Amino acid sequence: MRSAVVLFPGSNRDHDMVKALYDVTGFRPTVVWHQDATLPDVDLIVLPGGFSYGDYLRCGAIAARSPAMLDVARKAKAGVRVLGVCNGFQILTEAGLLPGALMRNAHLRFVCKEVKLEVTNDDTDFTRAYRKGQVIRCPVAHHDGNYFADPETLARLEGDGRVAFRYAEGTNPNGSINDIAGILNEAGNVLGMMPHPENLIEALHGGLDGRGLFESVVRTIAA
Amino acid sequence: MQVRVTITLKAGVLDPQGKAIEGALRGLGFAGIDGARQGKIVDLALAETDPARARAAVAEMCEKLLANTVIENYDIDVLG
Amino acid sequence: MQVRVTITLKAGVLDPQGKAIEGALRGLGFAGIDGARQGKIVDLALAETDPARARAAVAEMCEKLLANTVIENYDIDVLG
Amino acid sequence: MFQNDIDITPELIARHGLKTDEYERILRLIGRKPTLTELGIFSAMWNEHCSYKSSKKWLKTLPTKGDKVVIGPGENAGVIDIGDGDVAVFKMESHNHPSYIEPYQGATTGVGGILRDVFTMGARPIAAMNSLSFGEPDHPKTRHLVAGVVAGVGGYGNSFGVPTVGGEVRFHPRYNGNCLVNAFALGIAKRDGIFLSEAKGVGLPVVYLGAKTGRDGVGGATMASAEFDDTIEEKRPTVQVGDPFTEKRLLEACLELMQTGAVVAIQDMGAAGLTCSAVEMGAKGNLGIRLDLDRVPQRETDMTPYEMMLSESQERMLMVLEPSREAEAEAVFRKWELDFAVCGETTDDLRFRIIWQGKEVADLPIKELGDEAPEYDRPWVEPKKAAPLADDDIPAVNDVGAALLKLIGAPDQSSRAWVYEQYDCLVQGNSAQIPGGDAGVVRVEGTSKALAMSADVTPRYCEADPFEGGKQAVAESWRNVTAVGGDPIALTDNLNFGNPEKPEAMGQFVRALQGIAEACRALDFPIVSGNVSLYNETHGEGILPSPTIVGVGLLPDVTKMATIAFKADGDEVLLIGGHGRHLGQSVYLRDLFGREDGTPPPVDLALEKKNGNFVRGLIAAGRVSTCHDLSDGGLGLALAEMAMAGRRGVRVELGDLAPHVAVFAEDQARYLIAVKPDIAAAILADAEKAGVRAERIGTVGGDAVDFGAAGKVAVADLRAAYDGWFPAFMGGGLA
Ligand SMILES: Nc1ncnc2c1ncn2[C@@H]1O[C@H](COP(=O)(O)OP(=O)(O)O)[C@@H](O)[C@H]1O
Ligand SMILES: [Mg+2]
Repeated sequence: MRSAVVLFPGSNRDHDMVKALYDVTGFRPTVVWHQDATLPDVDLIVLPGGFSYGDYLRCGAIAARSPAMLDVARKAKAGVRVLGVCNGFQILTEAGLLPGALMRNAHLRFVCKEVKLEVTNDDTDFTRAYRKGQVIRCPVAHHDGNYFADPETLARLEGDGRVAFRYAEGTNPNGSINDIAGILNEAGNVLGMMPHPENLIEALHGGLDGRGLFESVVRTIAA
Repeated sequence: MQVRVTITLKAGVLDPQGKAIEGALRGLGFAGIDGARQGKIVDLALAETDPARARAAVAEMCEKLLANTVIENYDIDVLG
Repeated sequence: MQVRVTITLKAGVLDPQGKAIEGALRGLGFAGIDGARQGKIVDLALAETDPARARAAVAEMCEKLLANTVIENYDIDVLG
Repeated sequence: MFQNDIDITPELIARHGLKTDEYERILRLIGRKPTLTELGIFSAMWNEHCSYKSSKKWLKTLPTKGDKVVIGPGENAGVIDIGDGDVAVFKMESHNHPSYIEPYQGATTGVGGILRDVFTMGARPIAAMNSLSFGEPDHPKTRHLVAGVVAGVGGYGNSFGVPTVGGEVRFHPRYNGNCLVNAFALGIAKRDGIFLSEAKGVGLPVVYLGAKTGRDGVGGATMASAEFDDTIEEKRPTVQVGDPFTEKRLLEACLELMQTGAVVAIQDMGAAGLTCSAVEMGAKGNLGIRLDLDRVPQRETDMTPYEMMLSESQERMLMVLEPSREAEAEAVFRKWELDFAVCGETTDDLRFRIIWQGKEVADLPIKELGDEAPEYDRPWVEPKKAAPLADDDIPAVNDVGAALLKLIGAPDQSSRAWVYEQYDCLVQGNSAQIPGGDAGVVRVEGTSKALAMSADVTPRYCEADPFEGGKQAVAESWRNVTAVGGDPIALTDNLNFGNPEKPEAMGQFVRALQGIAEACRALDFPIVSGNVSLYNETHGEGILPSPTIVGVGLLPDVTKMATIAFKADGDEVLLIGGHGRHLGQSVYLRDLFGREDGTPPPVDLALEKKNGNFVRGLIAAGRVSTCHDLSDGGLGLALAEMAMAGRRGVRVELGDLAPHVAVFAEDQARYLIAVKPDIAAAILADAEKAGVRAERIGTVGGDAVDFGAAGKVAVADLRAAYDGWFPAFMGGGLA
């Protein structure tokens, strides 16, 4: 599976993501500088975590207007799979590729800890290696992960099964509405999520629960 | 030309910071607070000297970057 | 009574956020920007109906919580 | 208008923190009156922070050499060999005073400074730690400081993208007027890829990189100069603001440029930025430096040369480049959207010359600025030592379970999760052990080896006996590194003390340092870098002597790492080092009886070494994967922490020992391990052969820490008390 990771000034989990993709897929992803106006043709584009542009103005706002993101939007429309994790999720909402917004955590503090995620929908390109209802472990590390959408948007997300992951067992770390941890676009080829599956993929991390996400995409592409 | 952009959250949009400020003020013993909402300002120094053109340029900046119009409103004050 | 507090960085205090905004606007092709500084606002709804008393209460809130007076200035507008 | 040739009055000299005899020394050195800019330069170079004038004499006595030491103290950070051509680069630094004034920005700039020290040497930072000391919880300022400092430490490290893998937090009334914020960073480089500040070659470009210069932190000194014009308000000393976004780009740009071979020398701008960094580069390389200030990127208008030379604006670097490589270097920095300006050159005249608006505003002998700084042998007296406790002066408790519950929920022993959950401890994907255990452990990427690190000091021990306290701080960090399976290699220190002009405080410094040195020698644990913070005193009251130590060690195989969690019911719990009896200065006396008296536990360094080496051998052999050292709160606290981490209880047999003594004594050189029952006997036999005291004291299982007749406490209750204190203390508010 060919993949690309877009690098913005201030990205800092690009490295983790590259490692995870290589580890799970066996192919080293291409790293694309945010000023590049064209991305290579790949099966998966990833917007990694971090603090693009220092999280200044609004998280993800400045990165969302970079040249590379115009091409990401074009390719997403053409059906290429796009994954945004943490800051990547924020960038996707700022770019209008996903609805809603990520607000400051309810307790206003940065939070880094392990949470539980319920796989709400296992019939997506990003989750088919899991089972619906399965509860997985996954770390979070963010300051602005409090997902918000207006009632109509929310109803649509829920009604269409576009909530991919939910914080489970009382572990919602940020006050996110409906315990939402990750959502899909209407076509199902763009996923944004706050937790970091790339940080739970090898024995050193103390668990492998994050691998399923990448394996799902591999399986989808292969099919 | 100095221009001030004031960006506020739309009504109905969750405002964790406003809520926390409200709670903290209560915690400090301030009574009679019926609500707090936070927002931001961006003060711009522009080479433009015509107020109308300055306003138009800033409106475009707001639409393109400064405000997230899904959740935010903006106001532009040309301060001169 | 509605009161708006406007909090700005003191002159000379580094404003990384303002700098990033300025850079981003330039990157989007806006010319003639000589500087950007950011600040915040807090809109308070108070039960108090006397403007002078409202202002005094909010000044105390600013000193105690809302502004970091080591690096920030604040302005209070009683909007009525 | 700025006047450089102003009359240098005694008052002005005093405002620059220079003593009369120090000023006379300046006159002798340069053979004339200094200009105002020159006076500022001298004040920056000769203050305590830069010149170490009170501490140098004693720092020279520290052991700094060892097989694995590649670079010891004197560079931006220390460097140790970790095999396979890799080196680890680390240091700790304080930002105490700025954090007390403005906790968030003080802490961010502290973290930023230490990260810069590490990557200036060509190392990519892979771990950070912090040691924080605050006033008593009830003091009106404490909550505000905790909230701001913790958010600041996190705010910078998280954005920069370095995992914060450990640290310490303590409360004590003696920090009411002076909090301590000590930040540590560690990076990895190739042994042949280390960069130094020593400039080489005449006529080479001196390049300014990073953020622009403002009036940040020009401090009291600016006030002194500001009275010469009427813009005092505008020139008020401003707080330094950290910008991790710029620092992250600076890191990437510097490392990228270093790869190209264009960099001759590099020095970050820390305290007294441009002054210290330029003098250092020139003096080390036996070269002069000429700076043209009009080419320095400036953030504010009308800056004077005085202000530019003293500015402490953050996220800035100075480099000497290969002359033909300027364009290449500039392209790298432009790509990362950073300022880049050739602002000077190296010369062969050993002078430090500053040009501003075409005029020379300073012309000083460069080597003398550093080498001829005053050095003091401050008078000191043997500090008062606490008297030993009489045996009959130690109160007992009926129920050690209830006592343990109280201790685990006390400010200093309760969980620090409220703090470290605000730190990204996972970024980079190599964290093998995150906060909550004995040491932070980070894998060296691409290998199976890992680095272990732990920050420690017990200031109340240092107060009661600075010499033993100094030893103890080193021993505890050595023990914590050992307890995860690490081979301790070297350490960095941050020596936080009161006013060195007071013989009593100076005596604490001297004796603590002697204790540290003795422990380093005995444990083969050299010091490769460090920092001194003196004058931590308010209204005549100094802080507790607080020499923070961060020990660093190597785990050859990270898969063998030990953790504190009990892992299976039925495992046997062995106590290495024997039962203790020392309760002087214990948290037992402090938190249950409000007493801070007695002598601290003596540190037998030979015993530390013997017991530690034995434990490490067991871990390395794969025989033990559950281990915890004993420190504050002794056996009881260690058992409680192991039980909570493993979510299972333990039954302990104390025999006919006095329970409160056995459970809470703080004797040193001890560990708890838990092992499979079928190997317990063999391990005990090996211990006997090695001359190590070891005994079986209990079995893992149940849902309580159960001392039999002496009392018991449910793990769930411990957990609630442990987790409860910090969040309750901080409340939900913004503080
Ligand atoms: N400021 C901090 N930052 C990160 N981790 C911390 C901090 N303070 C304490 N911790 C973590 O909490 C745990 C308990 O700390 P402490 O009781 O000082 O450990 P020890 O007794 O082993 O030295 C350790 O894992 C430590 O790393
Ligand atoms: Mg320990």
